[in-house]
Amino acid sequence: MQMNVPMLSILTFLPLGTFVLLLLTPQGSSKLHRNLSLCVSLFVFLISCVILKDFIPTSIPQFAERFPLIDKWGISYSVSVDGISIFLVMLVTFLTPIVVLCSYKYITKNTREYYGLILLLEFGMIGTLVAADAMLFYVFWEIMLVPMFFIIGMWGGERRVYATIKFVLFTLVGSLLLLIGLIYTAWKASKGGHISFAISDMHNVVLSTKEQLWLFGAFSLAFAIKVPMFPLHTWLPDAHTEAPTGGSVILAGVLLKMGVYGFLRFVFPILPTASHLFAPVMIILSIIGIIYGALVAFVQTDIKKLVAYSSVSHLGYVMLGLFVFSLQGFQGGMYQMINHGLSTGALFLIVGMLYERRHTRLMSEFGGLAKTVPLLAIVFMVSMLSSVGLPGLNGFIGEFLILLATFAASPLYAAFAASGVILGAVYLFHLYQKVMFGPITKQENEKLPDLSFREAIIMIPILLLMVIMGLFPNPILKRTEPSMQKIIQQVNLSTMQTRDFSAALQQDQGSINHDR
Amino acid sequence: MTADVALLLPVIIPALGAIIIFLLSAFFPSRAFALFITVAAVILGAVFTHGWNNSYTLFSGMLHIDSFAQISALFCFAISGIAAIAAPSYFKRMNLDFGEEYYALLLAATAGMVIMVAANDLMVLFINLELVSITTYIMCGMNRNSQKSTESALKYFVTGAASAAFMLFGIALVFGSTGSTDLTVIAAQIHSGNSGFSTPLFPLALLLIAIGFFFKLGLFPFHAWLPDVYEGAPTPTTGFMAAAIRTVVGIVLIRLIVDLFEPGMPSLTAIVWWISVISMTIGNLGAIRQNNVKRMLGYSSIAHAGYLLIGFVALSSTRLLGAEAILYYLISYSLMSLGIFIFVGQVEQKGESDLQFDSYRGLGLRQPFVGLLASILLLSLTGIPPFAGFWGKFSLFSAALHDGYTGLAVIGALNSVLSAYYYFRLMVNMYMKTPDARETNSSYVRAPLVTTGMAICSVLMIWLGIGPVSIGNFLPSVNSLWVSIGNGVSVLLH
Amino acid sequence: MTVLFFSLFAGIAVIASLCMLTRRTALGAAISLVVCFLAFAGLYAMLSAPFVAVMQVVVYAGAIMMLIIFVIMTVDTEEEILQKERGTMIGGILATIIMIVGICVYELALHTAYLKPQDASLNGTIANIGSLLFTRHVLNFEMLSLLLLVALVGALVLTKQQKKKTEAR
Amino acid sequence: MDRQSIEQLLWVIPFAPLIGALAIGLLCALSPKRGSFPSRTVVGFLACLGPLASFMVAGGVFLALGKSPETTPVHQTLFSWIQCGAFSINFAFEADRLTAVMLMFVTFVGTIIHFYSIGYMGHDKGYARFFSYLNLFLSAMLILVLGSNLVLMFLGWEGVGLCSYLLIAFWFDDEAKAIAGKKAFIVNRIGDFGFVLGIFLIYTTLLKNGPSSLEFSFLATHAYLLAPVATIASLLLFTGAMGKSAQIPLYVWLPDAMAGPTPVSALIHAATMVTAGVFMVARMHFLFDLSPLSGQLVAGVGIATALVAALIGFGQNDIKKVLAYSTVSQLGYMFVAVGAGAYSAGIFHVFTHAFFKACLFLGAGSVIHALHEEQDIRKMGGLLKKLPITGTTFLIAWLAICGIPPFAGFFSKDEILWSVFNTWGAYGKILWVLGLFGAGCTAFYMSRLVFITFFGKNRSSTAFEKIHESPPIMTIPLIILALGSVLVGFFGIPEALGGSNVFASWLTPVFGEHTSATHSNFIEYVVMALSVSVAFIGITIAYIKYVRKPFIASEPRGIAAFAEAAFHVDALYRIVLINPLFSFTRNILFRVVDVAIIDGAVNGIAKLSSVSGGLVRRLQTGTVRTYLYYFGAGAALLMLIVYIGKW
Amino acid sequence: MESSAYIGLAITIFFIGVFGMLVRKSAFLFLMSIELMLNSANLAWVTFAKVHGNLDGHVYAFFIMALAAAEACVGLAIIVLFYRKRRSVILDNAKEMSK
Repeated sequence: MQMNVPMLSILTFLPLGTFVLLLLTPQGSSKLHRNLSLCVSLFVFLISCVILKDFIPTSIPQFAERFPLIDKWGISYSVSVDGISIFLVMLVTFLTPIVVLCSYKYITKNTREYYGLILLLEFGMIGTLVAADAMLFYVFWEIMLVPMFFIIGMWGGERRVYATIKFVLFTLVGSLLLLIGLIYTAWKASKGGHISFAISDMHNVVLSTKEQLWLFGAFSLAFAIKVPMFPLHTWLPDAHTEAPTGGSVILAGVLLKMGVYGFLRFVFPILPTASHLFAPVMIILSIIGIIYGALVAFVQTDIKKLVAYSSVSHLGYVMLGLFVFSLQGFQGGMYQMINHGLSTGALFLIVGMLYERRHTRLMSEFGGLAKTVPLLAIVFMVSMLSSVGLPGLNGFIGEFLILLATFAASPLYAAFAASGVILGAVYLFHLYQKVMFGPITKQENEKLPDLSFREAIIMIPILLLMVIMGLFPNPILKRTEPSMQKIIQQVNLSTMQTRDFSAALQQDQGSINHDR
Repeated sequence: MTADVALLLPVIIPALGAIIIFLLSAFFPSRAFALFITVAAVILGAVFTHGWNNSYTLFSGMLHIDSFAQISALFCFAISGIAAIAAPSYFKRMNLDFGEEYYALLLAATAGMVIMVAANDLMVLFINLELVSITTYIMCGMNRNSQKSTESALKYFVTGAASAAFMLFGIALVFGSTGSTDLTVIAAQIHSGNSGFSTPLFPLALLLIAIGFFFKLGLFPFHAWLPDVYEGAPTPTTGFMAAAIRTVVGIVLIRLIVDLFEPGMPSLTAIVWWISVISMTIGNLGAIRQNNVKRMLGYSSIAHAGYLLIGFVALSSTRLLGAEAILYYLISYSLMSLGIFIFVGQVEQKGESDLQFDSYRGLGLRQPFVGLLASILLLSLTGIPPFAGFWGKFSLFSAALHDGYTGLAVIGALNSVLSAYYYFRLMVNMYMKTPDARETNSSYVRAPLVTTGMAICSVLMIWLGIGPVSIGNFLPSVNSLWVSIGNGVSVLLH
Repeated sequence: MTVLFFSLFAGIAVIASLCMLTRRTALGAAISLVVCFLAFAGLYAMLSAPFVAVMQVVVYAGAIMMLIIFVIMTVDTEEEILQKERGTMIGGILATIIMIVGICVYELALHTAYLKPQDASLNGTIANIGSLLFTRHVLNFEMLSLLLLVALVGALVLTKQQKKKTEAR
Repeated sequence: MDRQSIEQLLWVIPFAPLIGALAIGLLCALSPKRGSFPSRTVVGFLACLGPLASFMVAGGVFLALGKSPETTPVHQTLFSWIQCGAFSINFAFEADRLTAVMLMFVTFVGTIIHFYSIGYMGHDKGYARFFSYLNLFLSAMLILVLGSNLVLMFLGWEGVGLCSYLLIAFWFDDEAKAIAGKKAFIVNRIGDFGFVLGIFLIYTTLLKNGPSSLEFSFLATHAYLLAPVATIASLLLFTGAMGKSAQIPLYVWLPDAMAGPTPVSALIHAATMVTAGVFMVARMHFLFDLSPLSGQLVAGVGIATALVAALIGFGQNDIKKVLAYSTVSQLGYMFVAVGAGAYSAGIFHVFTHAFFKACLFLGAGSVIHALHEEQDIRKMGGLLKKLPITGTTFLIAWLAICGIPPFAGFFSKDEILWSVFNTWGAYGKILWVLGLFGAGCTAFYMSRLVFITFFGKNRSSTAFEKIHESPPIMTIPLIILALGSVLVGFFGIPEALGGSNVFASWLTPVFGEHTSATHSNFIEYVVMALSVSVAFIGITIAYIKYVRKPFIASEPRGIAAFAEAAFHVDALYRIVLINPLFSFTRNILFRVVDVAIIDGAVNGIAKLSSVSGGLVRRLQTGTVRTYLYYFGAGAALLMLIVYIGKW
Repeated sequence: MESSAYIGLAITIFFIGVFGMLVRKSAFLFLMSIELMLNSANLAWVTFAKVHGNLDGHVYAFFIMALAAAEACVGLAIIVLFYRKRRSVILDNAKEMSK
C-alpha cells in the first residue's frame, strides 16, 4: 500500500541532519540559521502532509520500517504511524515552522544553537510518536528532554536555571521509572528467553493484576508528570514562564501531549485491568486538575503563567476523556490534544508578541491594547475563544465529546468537569479584558506596532485551522477512530466491556433487564 | 613457544614501550617522542589482540586468552591511548618535568591491565593489580608542585596498601583451602565439593579478596579515599584511574564472581545488593553538594560503582546477562568518565587545582565544539539516551529485572535522577551562566589533542550506543558489539 | 623440640610486633620490626622453606627495613604523641571490634580440621624454587621486575627536587 | 417558491449575514489605512445586504410552510458535522412553523435595526467593526433558530452569546463596559453549563433504549423515552434558558448589557437573543410537557423574575436600564406562559415583544442620540415636542407594553394571563394574581419613564432648541416598528373576542391543540377587563405622580433607593460567591496548595537531598586515618555478617 | 607441629598489623604495619605450601617480598614528598582536601 521510500525515517531524521548541518555553520550568520531551519521545517511539514495524504484510516500501523538494532535486547529501529500518532506528528511538523518563524526577532543570541535545538526537538518529538519499539520510544522520549533543557535554560527569563532544572528532574523521575517499567514488561513479553521491546509484542503480554498495578504506577507517573496531572504540575508554570516563546509553544503544543500519547500507547493496551482499577483516581485527579488549573489561572498576574495553568486545566479534560474508556472519550481526548496544541500554542505566541513589544508579561502593565493593536486583538480573541471551547471552533468538539463520554459514564463527574467550561471563560475573558480592553493606562502602550507581516503569517494558519477543525472535525475523527477502537478493545477486554459507550450502556441495560 | 610470544605481544609491546621510554628519558628526554611511542605501543598492542580470537591457555593455566580477554584488552588500550594524548597539554600548563615518565608508567600499567583481564590465577591477578596500583600511586603524586597531588598520592597509597594486604591475606587463605591459586582448579574443587570448600574459613577468605576489589572500585564503605584522591591527582591521572582501574577491576571481578564467589560464597549477593544501594546513594548525595567539579566527579564515580554492582547482583555462573551488562557498562563508563575528566582538566591553571563549577561559566558558548563534546559526555554520564551511558544503565537494569531484582533497579533509577542534578549543573554553568569578571584567569585552554580525545570518547558514546552499522574494525555497530560481548562472556561459562 | 622452637619464634614475633605497635619513636618501632622479621625467618626455616627464610633475612630484615630506617633517619621526624592517640575513641572501639572479629577468625582457623597433614616431601630449596621461577612463574617474575623498575623510577620521579627554571623540552 | 427550492436555500438565511460579517471584517482588517477605507456607505450597504437576503428567504420559508398542506418541517442537511462512533451530529437546518415565526421577526427586526444603525452609529470610529459584529450576531441567531439539532442550536446559542459580549464591550476603552461584556458572557456560560448537561442527559437517556440522536425531529418522536429524566433534563435545559433569557438568578447581566450601543440593546437584548431561552423551551416543549413539576418551576421562576424586575424598574433612572428591567420582566411573563404549557402564547409574546421593545429601545436610542449620549431620564423631559416622531412611536410602544388594547402587547399578555389562570388550579390562580400585579407595575414604571422623558419641562443640559429629531434612516425604522406594535397583535385575537387566533392555529402543528380552554367566555372577559384596568391604574398613578406634580429629581430614599440599586443583587453575588471563591483560590489554592504544599514538597525533596548530601560530606573528614577506620569497620562488619550468616 | 598453629600465629600477627595501621598516626608506623601484615600473609603462604606440598607458596612468598620492597620504595618516596611539603609525617596532617 505504500511506496518503498522510507518516508518516516526521512521525516524523522531530516531535522537531525539539519541540526548537525547547523552546527557546522558559523555562529554569526543568524539569517542563514533561521532561514535554513525554516525551509527544512517547512519541508518536513510537506513530507508529513504527503504521509497524511496516503494515510489509510485503519488501525494498522502504516509506513512501517524495521531494522534490527540490538538483537541481544530485542530492540529494533522500527517506526510506523497509526491513527493515534498521525495527527500528533502533523501537529509537530505544523508547529515547528511556526516556532522557527516566531523566534526571528525574539532570539538574537546564539541563533545557531537555538534553531538547531528546535530542530533537534522536532526530531525527538517525531521520533517519539513514530516509534514502534518501546526502547526506541524511550530513546526519543529522553532526547526531547535535552533540547528543551537548553532552550529554557539558555534563552529563558530570570529564573530560567531553576525552571529548567526543575523541569529536567521532574521529567526524569518519571521517565526513569518508565524505563524500569518498560524493561519489566519487555521481559514479560519475551518469547523463548528473548526479550522483545516491540510494542506489538508488549500489547500481548499477560500480567497479573498486582504487576499491572505496580507497572501502572511506574508508567502513569512518567506520563502524568509530562501531561501534567494535578499534583505533579508545578514544573509547568515555572518552565512556561521562563521559556522563550518558541519553547513555550512547543512545550504546550506538543510535549505535554507526549504524556497522553504514552497513556494511549502503553498504559491502556498493556495494563487494562490496572487502568480500570485506577480510573476513578485518575478521573478525580483530572477533574481536580480542570477546576484547580482554571481557578489558579485566574489569580495569576503573569499572563504566561495564566496560560500555563490553563494548560493544566485543558489537559485535565484530555485525561478525563481517556479514563472513561469509551470511543467518544478517546476521540474527544485526541481531538482536544490537537486543539490544545493550537489554541494554547497560539496564546503563547500572542503572549510572546506582547512580550516582544513591551518586555513584560504582567497583566497590570497592559490594558486597552485593542485600540493600538486591533489585529492582534482579533487574533487573541479567536485563540481565546478556541481555548474556551466556543462551538464552531475546534475547542468545542473535543470538550463536547469528552464531557459527553464522561456524562455517559458518570453524570456527577461530568457536572464537575463541565464547571471548568465556566471557569475557563472566567479566567480567559478576565485576561482579555485586562490586556485588550479598558482605557490605556500606560504611556508605553499607546504606540505599539500592530501585527507585522511575519506575525500575521504565523497566526493565520493557526486561526484557519481552528475554524476548519471546528466545523469539519470528521476528516480527523475518521482517521483516528479505528485506532481508538482498537485501544478501547484492548483496554476493555479485561473487564468485558465493549467499545462504544452506546453499546456499553446497552449492555448495562441488558444486564439490568436480565436481573429482573 | 613462538606462538606463545605472538600471543603475548599485547603485553610485551607496552611493557617494552615503558622500558624504552624509561631508558630514553634518562638520556634523550623528549615528551613528543614518548607520546609517540606510547600511542604506537597502544595501537600495536591493540592490533595484536587480533590474535586472541580463539581460546588459549598459557603458563600452565595462569593466563586464559580468549575473546573475553580480547574485548577487555582492546578497551584497556583504548583508554590508555586516550589518557596518553590528553596528558601533554596538562603537563605543559602545570609546568612539570618528568612528562616522559608519565607515559612510561601509563604503558607499564597498561601491560599490567592486559594481563589482568586474561589472568586466571589469583596471584597473577594480585601482582598485576599491584603493578597497576603502584603505578597509579606514583602518577597521583606526579604534580609535585601541588599540595593536593601529594596528599592524594599519600592517601591513595595508605588506603591502597591496606587493601592490598587484606586481599593478599585472603588469597593466601584461599590457597590454604584449596591448595591452588588457579581459578579453574579452585572452581573445580568447589564444584567437586571435596576440598576446603566446605571449610568455614573459605567464605571469609573470599570476603577479604572481595574487599580488595570493592576498595578499588570505590564502594561503600571502602569509598572514602576516592573523592580526595580524584580531586588531588593530576587530572589526566584521575581520568586514567577512573577509567582504567575501574574497568579492569570490574572485568576481573566478573571472572572471579563466576569462578569463585558465586559458587564459594552465595551470601555475597545480599551483601553486594546493600553495598550497591548505599554506594549509589552516598555517591550521588555527596556529589550534589560539591562545588569542585573534580570532586563531584569523584563522588559520582562512587555512584557509578554502585550501579555497576547491580550487574554483579544479577550475575552468576549460569546467568551471564549481568556479565554482559557489566562489560558494556564498563566500556561505556570508562570512556565517558575519561572524556569528561580530560575536559574538566583543561580549565586548570598552574598551581593548585580548584575546579569550581563557576570556572566553567559560559564555556559552552565560547568553545562550542568542546562544549558539544562535553555535553554529550555529561548526558551520557547521566544516562540520557541514545548515548552509551544510557545503554549501560539500561542493560544493568535489564539484567537486574530479569533476575527479579526489581527493587534494586528502581533504586538505581531514582538515583539516576539525583545524578542528573549535578551533571546538568555543569551544563547549566557551561551554557546558561555568564562568566564573572574575576573568573577570567581560569579559562579553557584549547588543546587539539585533548579535543581529539574527547571527540573519540563522544563519538564512541554515540556509536556504541546506537551505531546501526559497523565502520571498519574499531567502530562496531551496536549489534555486533553486543554479539561480541555475548561471545566474550560466554567463554566464562563452564 | 619443634614445639619449643615454634613457641620461641612465635613468642618473639608476637612480642616484637606488639613492641612495634607501642614504640613511641618510629626508629624504635623499626628495630622491633626487624626482630620480628628475624623470628619469622626462623619459622620459615621450620616450615622447610630455607630459600624463603634466607630471603626474609636478606630482603626484608635487611634491605627493606634498612631502607625504612634510612628514610626515618633522613626525615628526622617529630615523634608521635601516643597520649593523644590513645584518646581517640573511634580507634579504640574499632580496634576492639576488629579484635573480636579477629578472634572469630582465629577460632575458625584453629578449630577446623580442614588442614591436611603436612606434606613432608616438600623442600623449598633454591634449586627447586629457581626452576619454578623460570618456568611456571616466568610471567609473574617478569612483571615483578617491571614493577620494581616502575617503583624505582617512581621513587625518583616523586622525590627528585623540581628544577626552579621552566624547562623548554 | 416551491418547497424544494426553499429547502435548497435554507442555508442562505444564516450564512448571508455571516458572509456579510466576514466581508466587512476582512475589508476592515485588510485596508491599509484603517478607518478611511472601506467607506461607510460600502460598509452600510454590505451590512444590510445580508439581513435583507435572509429576510427574503425567511419569507419564502414562511410562505412555503403556510402554503403546503403538509406540516412537516423544511429540512436541509449541509454536511455531517461531528461523527464519532454512534454519536453523530449533522450540520443541518430545519424550519417548521415555530421556526418560521422566529425567522420572520428576527430577520425583519434585524434588518430594520441594521438600517437604523447606519444612522445611529454613523459617526462612530468602530463603524465597520460594529456592523461586522451585528451581522455575525444575526447569523448566529439564525443558526440558533434554524439548527435541526440541539448541538447546532448550542452553536448558535454560544455564538449569540459571543456577539453579545463583543457588542456590549463595543466601546471597550470604557472599563465598565468591558466588564459588563465579560459579565454577560460568563453568566451566560453558567447557564450553558446546565444546557450542555441537559443535552448530555437527553442523549444518554435515549441511548439506553437504542440508537440515539439529538435531532429535534427524533427527540419529538422519542420524547416518551425521556419520561424518567424529564424533570431533571428539562430543568437543566431551563438553566441554559435562565442564563440566556435573564431569569432569576442569572438575570444580572442584562441590565449591565445596556453598556452596548442602543441598537444592540434593541436587537440583542430585547428583541431576539434574550428570547432564545423561550424559544428553546418551546422547541423542547415535548420534554417540558412530560414534567408538570418543571413546568411549575419554570412558571414560578418566570413570575418571580417578572415581579422583581418590575419592582427594580421603579427605581431606575437610566432610560436604557428601565427598558432593560422591563425586558427582564417581560421575559418572565414569557416563561410563565411556556411553563404553563401555553407555548404559543409565550411565543406570541416573544413576537409582539420584539416589535414594541425594539421600538422602545430604538426610540430611546433616538432620544440618547438627540441628547448627545445622555441617558439619565432625570435630565430629560418635554421631549415630545422636540422629537415628534420618536415621541409618538415611543408612546405607541408604551401603550403596547402596558397592555392597552388594541395594541400588540395586550393580546399576547392577556393570552398568557388567561392560560395561567386556566392551568394548575390554585397555583395557577396565584400566578395569575401575581402576573396581574406585575402588569400593573409594568404599566406604572413604563408610564413613569414616558412621563418623565417626554412630558413636563426640559431638564437637559443640552440647549432645548438645539435638540433635533433624528434623520429618516432612524425614524423610518421607528415608524415601521411602531406600526408593528399596533398591528401584530391582531394575529392573535382570542376566540372570545371573535378572533380566530391565527397565531395559535399557525403553531398548532408544532405544539398540538391547546386543550385547557374549558372556561366560559365570561370569565375570559373578566380576566381581560381586570388586566386592562390594572394597566390603567398603573398609568394613572404614574400620571398623578409625575405629570400632575412636576417632577423633581431628588435623592431616592428607602425602597426607592433599594430599587435603584437593583436590590443590591450584584453586591450580594460579589460578597457571597465571587469574592470568597477567588480569595479562596488566591490564598488557599495558589499560595498554600500550589506554592506551599506541592511545590514545597518538591523543593523539600530537593532540600532533603541537599541536606543528606551535607551529611555525606561530613563523613568525609579529610584525614586518611578516618578512611582507614571506615575501611576497618566496613571489613569487620562484613566479616561479622558473613560469619554470623554462615554459622 | 600442627599447621593450624602457624596459621593462628599468622592471623594474630595480621590483626596486630591491622591494629597498628589503625591506631598509629605516623606514616612510618603505617608502613611498618603494612609490612607486618604482608609478612603474616607470607607465613600463611609458606605454611600452606607445606600443607599442600605445593612449592608455589614459596615462590609467592618470594614475590611478595619483592612486592613489599617496591611498595616500601614508593611509599617512602611519597612520605618524603609529603614531608617536604608539610614538614611532618603524621597522616592526620594530610587534610587539605575534605568534605
